[in-house]
Amino acid sequence: MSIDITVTVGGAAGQGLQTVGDLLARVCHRAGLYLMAINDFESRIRGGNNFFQIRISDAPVNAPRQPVDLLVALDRRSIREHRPRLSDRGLIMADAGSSNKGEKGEMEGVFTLPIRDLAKEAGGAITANTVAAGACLAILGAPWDLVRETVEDFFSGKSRKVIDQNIAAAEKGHEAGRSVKFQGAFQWPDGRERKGRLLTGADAAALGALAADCRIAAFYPMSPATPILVSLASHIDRFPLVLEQAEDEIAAVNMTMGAAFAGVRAFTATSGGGFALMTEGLGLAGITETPIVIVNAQRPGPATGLPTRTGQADLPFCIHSPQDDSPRFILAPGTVEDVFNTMVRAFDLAWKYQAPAIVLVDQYLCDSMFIALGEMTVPESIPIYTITDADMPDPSAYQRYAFTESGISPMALPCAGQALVKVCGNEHRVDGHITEDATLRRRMVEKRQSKIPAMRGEMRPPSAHHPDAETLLVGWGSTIGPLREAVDMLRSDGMDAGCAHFTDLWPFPAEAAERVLKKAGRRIMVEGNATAQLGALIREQTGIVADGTVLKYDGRPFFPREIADAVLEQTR
Amino acid sequence: MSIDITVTVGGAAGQGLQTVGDLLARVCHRAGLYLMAINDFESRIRGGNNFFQIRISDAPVNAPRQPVDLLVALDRRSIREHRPRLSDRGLIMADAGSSNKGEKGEMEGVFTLPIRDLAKEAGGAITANTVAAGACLAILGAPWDLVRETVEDFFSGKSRKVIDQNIAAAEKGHEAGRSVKFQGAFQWPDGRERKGRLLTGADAAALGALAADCRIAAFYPMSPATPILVSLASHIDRFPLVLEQAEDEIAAVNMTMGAAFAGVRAFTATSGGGFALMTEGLGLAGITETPIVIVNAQRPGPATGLPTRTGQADLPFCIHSPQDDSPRFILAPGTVEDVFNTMVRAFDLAWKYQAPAIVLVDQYLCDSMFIALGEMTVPESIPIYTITDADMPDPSAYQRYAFTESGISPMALPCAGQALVKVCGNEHRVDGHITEDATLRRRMVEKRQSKIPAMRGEMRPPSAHHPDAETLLVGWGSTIGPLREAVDMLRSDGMDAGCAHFTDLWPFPAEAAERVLKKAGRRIMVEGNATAQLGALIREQTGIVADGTVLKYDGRPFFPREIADAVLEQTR
Amino acid sequence: MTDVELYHNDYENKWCPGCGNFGILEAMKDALAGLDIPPSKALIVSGIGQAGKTPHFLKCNFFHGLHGRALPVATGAKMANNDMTVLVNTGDGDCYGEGGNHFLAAVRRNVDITALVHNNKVYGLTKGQASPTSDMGMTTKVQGKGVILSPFDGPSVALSLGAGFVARGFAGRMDHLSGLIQAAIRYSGFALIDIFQPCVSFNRRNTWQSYNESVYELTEENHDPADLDAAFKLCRQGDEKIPIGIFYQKETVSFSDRIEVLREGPLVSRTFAPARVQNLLNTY
Amino acid sequence: MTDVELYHNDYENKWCPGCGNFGILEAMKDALAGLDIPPSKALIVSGIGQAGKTPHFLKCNFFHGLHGRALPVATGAKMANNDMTVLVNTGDGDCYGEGGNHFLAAVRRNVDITALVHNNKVYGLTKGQASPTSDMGMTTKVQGKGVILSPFDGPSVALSLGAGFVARGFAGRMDHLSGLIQAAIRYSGFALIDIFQPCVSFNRRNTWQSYNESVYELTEENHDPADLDAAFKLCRQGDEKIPIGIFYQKETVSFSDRIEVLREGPLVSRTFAPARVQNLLNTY
Ligand SMILES: Cc1ncc(C[n+]2csc(CCOP(=O)(O)OP(=O)(O)O)c2C)c(N)n1
Ligand SMILES: Cc1ncc(C[n+]2csc(CCOP(=O)(O)OP(=O)(O)O)c2C)c(N)n1
Ligand code: SF4
Ligand code: SF4
Ligand SMILES: [Mg+2]
Ligand SMILES: [Mg+2]
Repeated sequence: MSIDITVTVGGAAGQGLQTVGDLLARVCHRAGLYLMAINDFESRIRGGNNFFQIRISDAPVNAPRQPVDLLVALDRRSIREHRPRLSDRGLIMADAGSSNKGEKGEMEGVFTLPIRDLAKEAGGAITANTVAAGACLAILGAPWDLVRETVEDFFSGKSRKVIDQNIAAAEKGHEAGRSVKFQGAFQWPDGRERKGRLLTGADAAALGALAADCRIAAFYPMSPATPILVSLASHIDRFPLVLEQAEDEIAAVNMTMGAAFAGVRAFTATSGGGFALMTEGLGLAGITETPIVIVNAQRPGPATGLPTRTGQADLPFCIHSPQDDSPRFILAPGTVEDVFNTMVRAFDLAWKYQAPAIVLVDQYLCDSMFIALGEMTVPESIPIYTITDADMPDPSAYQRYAFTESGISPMALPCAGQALVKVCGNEHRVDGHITEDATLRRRMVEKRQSKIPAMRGEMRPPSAHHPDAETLLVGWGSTIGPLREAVDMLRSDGMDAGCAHFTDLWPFPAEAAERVLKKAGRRIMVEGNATAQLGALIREQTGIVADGTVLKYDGRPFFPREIADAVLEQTR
Repeated sequence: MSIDITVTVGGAAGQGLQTVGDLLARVCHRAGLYLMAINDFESRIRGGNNFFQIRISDAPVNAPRQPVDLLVALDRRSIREHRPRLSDRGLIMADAGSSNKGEKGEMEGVFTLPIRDLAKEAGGAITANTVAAGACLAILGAPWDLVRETVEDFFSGKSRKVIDQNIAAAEKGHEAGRSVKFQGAFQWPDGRERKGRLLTGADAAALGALAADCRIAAFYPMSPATPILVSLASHIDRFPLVLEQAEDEIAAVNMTMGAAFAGVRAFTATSGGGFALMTEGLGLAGITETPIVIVNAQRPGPATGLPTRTGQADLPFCIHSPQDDSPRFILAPGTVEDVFNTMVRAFDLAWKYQAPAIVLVDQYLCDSMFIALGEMTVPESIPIYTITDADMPDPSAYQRYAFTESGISPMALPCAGQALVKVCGNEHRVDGHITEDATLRRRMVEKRQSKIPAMRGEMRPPSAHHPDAETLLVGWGSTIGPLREAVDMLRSDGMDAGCAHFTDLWPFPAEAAERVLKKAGRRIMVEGNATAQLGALIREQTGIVADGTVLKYDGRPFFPREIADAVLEQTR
Repeated sequence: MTDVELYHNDYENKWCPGCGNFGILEAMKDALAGLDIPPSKALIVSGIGQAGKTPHFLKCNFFHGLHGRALPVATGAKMANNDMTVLVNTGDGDCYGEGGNHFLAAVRRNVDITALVHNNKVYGLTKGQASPTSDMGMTTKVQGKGVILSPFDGPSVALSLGAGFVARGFAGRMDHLSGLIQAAIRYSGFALIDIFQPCVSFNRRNTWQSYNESVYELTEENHDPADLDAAFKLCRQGDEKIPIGIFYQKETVSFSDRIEVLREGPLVSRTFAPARVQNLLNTY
Repeated sequence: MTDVELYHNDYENKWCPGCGNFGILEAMKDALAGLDIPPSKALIVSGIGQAGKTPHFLKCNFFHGLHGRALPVATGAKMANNDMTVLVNTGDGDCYGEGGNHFLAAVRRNVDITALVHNNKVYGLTKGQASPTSDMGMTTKVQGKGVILSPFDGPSVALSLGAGFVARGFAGRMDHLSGLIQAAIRYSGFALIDIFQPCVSFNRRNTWQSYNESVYELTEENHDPADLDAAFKLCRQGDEKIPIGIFYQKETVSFSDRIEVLREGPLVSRTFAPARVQNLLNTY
């Protein structure tokens, strides 16, 4: 890795940080560089202080770094917020327009460019973010034609006037930026060979749903799940797809169930509080054996918590809600590729086993941009797990909940033939009618539970990086990038470290977990919650007690260095 | 124990089984006998087949028995349903009116009385249940004046005419019943010294709430929680009490929170599916530190499940919902005394620690009648856990979430003085305003979590019966009666058995549990669910793995004999 | 016309003898038969309550879901397959209490569903608590002092939300009710029939007798269903004279018809196009 | 009259410059000052959304709860202490979307609460999705083809539920709005003010300009607030002429006044009587 630059663009909400960020990422991607970028924003629409932080490299990067090499400050507060994180070679660039106000000494060492003035020249104050992007890219050494192409592309949906204004803005910024000397500037590759795909976790989830032949998404807006729906909505014209904003989350999950019952792959996406409202429905999917997929995009709670931040604290909630026991899948992908492939798997597993599947992501994964290098496999066809009249000796004798060895009853669709499909959220007989009989109840519970061994058989073991290491960091979900990089850091610090990462969490693959975890001399849980939720689950399921924990619950993502440092401290 | 008789009264919904049951129980209670009685009914208002089963003894009894000594069949189906359970000395008594219909041989050995005809003579078909009660009591040997007194008392709220008709009906029944020879008839005590109090778990919960100075109950009807509200409603005239039926469970829990925030002790009661809808609110109580009490009366699920049956399968759900972690108490009383005292404790703990408290009961406990012999302590006064302006150096500087060593911030009430009380379900500053600051977030999580050690300190260890036994049955909640009797059976079968029973479940008293459980050579979980939920919790919290399980999930209560038999089988 | 017997089901009926629900059940069968919709072509979605049990008592496809949540399930099912005839059986508590928010949305969404609200003005299955439609002053075991909330009137609220088909029926007028159900099924869009249904076990106020004495049928002479103001007024008539019939009807474009992609056929019948997904993926 | 400055709070305001919420905030302060209700005597309950943030921006007691759930919290608080003046700040999504069921119940329950619905016809805080009040056809990032549900009108629905105080305000008429809020607070019972509030960030249809051009104030001359039919019609007027003012007002008995035990004083001030509990216990 000869290039590893972190650029932070800070400003108030409403200053167009997203555009600056998108442009930077696209230029890097187009140039054939690697990158990953996080979005850190407050729960407000204007003002406050947000930032976009991109890490650019010539080798794959899958986690953010804390030290900032180049800070592009669109407002004064960003200088105050981020200066402490500036690296040795760090540079601050700000708008000259804002240089006269603020505390004394604040502008010390800050390089100013007349961003707003240049924007006005280019076609209006609104293009200030494009000026900033142009300047920033010039400071990094990006060639103008690459920037120009990207800007042209990025605004291609807009009018010619808007495109031209933005090109002019980028050019003015670029010209101005070229005068800035920055130690971190580097030689940009000429090849223009894009490495992998550039997308957010939210994009990956939306694409995964489409690859799974999902045709209905019912949802109620909630950060950080909304971007998945926004991404999906942008593709609506190309697919037989209905996206419906429900009146609340209860409706969303029940609509999803109605759709699945009627034979269409459907999902809903929400976050913790919305998921809480869906839990009764989750139980209905359990007892009616209806294949729904729920994406729970985690954020810190409880209640409203930190609505635009990240966390991983809903694991036991997803396992154990609602009342009584019922089988379900819980999958927590770690990378964007994993998100995509997991969505495809979640639908497949849900339909194969007629059980709900929960995909656990989080704000970090949904809102961050990554380069996906791994396989994202679009299935050639969708297995058909339902039957029709033709598959039945006597359609009029069809029984939705027939007892079978696998516990899975053949599923027919309503109004698809002569077979009547009867589904009921009370305990039911094999024909779907209510029963109060004790024996039948027991058998129905056992029928549902009997799917679990096969469901567990579908669960993949934790993936490991240096699996034979003495010290094993253990995590799940979105932390895989930071975990692996922390391991590399620890190893270069001389520690025999490795990590195990779980995507498949329920039914818990206890044996596989035990095999991987037992080998290590020391196990340290690394989780985005305050109580080491996976640690508790591992103890419950395997008896293995973790030897330490690195827990983060301030709403911010993990940085590899902070994991490594915490591990070093604990193992000293 | 020289008397131990089980009487089952079976019939269709709408035949007034409840009245027969109430009369039988009251007569026994008035006579100074011990008893316990279960109610088994379908989710319908007329028809079907229900039964009331009372166990009468001259020594305390706290669990139902399966063999039926006297079956009073108000319909033909009851004969079919219960005949297989008839004991050796068993007798079936039925209405002569129903003897001409039905399958061949069905009436064999059935003693018939002209119940309906007698009722008509007494004043109307509607008094048939009173006739049946009179007859049944006569068969058992109960003296007429005792029955008369009780009937008079029972109907005392009604018009003189109704009272007299029912006395006449009881008398006719009693006269007819005296002609029946029943081996189980016994000498009734003369003393008329009532043993303890006669009440259901629902009554106990309602009385406990009143003893805790609860003044608001907001609820949405749901079996088996509704009887708690019905019981409470019957006392409304004597107390400063508002009972409000909410539009749904979400409203119920939020009203409860509003009431508690404004300074009034309040609770809500529901069952699984309703609790699921309350979980987002539970989280709000967690982050806002609002002292609410929620009674979750369990029934088999998921979804609608078996709405009028019993189960114990919501433990991990209550521990782990909703999103993210937040402290709460979970208490699962075992006896009616325990229900009463636990309600008082739940309110006290909630207010002392400013955290929600969940009381877990179930249909068996709510709908069964017991004789309470233990203490039911009405507190002499209610501790005041809130502060007023007078307690503050400067009311205008009041901060609802001030950091303290205990994690508990002084709680003032809105509009009670100059101090402004600001409460927020987003992460907040000490003054209650929203924050997005990472450090403050961390500190607030830690503040809330820091209450846990003291909360755990309030938790009582499991109670034990023969604590030093080699084989320890382990249970929680309503099973304590059956557990203890099963232990006695096992011991008289020669097994060195004992049991440990948990009322206090969260924060889990891990050390105390370990102390009690470690001593035994073998531990068998006895639970009303399919997955041994407490067993999993014990493993997670202490590492102790149970050696066996006796699980029941058919919606019916545990019988001591079936526990004992299952244990014997497993340990053979 | 299909034979009504085709809808006969031998699953034991669990309602109380004399319950108004029997009239609704028969009217449903009659209406489906009259419209020649065989059991295999209809889907009935229901909530929890006595009303929610309805689909068990006739032969049909059904989804008997959660208390209050029938409408969203029906909406999802109809979105997936808009060739199905979808009916909803729901109680006054189910639809206007627990499910109130879905009722509001269903009217606004105008999905082509027929909603039959079994309005017995009480919570039947849970043993007689007040429902949103209970009369003020009605006492129950938990409303010992009587109901103090003003009653919810489904038709008024539906009208205020711009509903296109609003009717009231009475369980005691089977033929009339069957006619309403047929009109509702034929209507393209959300159709509400609020049905007065005596509960003989728990409601001593709104009885067979009281309804028999007070209901009268709307006719072309006494009401114009295109007149919104008149419809509002029908809702506000006192208990002495209770109009039954179609209060209001106007043409609307149903939910499905507003969604382009559904005009090409039901979603459930479409085919998966992996190449299209792959192409999209390749744009990233 | 209390000094408006007393309600000033130095917590940073987080709304967008130019947002209609500022007008509502100022009107609230003005109304409270006008009625001489000091910060320590008012409780403001709010939900989640831009509207829900309101109580942070003025000095008061507040409970800022969950999305959609402000009304039940306010109801519980008022039950506990009916001496408090309780106001609710809620958004169109909060009140008519997620919280729709509570809105229905609040009107029927008639608790003495003033509900201010900041109706910007969009989900502001979550970045511009359609709300229940959004105009048909409005496009957003998730409603790419435009809204296809017919809009929810709070005042109509409240009227259909028998509400006793229904008004509409506009964030751009601060004095007029302050007057409405004062009347609502003075009203004994549930008072709804649906307030048109421009969202400068996400709503390009319902703008300052469009409202300024179309709103007109109701006066004694042009409207009789006792006339229910007229009130219904005001709700149905098109976008060209938008009436603001009190649509409808009638005397009602509020929830608290219907409950005997509350007439003896707020529950929070009552004393515990252990002997009474013991006596009751002894009857078992
Ligand atoms: C979430 C939830 N809350 C409460 C219940 C209990 N419950 C079952 S039916 C019912 C009310 C039934 O009333 P209604 O909808 O009017 O139907 P009816 O029985 O009168 O036909 C209630 C409260 C439930 N099943 N689920
Ligand atoms: C249960 C739940 N679902 C969704 C959200 C996300 N959410 C927050 S505010 C909001 C909508 C805000 O719209 P509105 O009520 O109109 O308020 P505005 O911001 O426009 O003032 C939503 C959907 C949430 N916080 N909780
Ligand atoms: S309780 Fe009422 S509504 Fe339910 S079946 Fe009986 S009569 Fe009908
Ligand atoms: S997004 Fe709209 S409603 Fe929210 S503060 Fe900005 S202008 Fe106001
Ligand atoms: Mg009803
Ligand atoms: Mg809004």
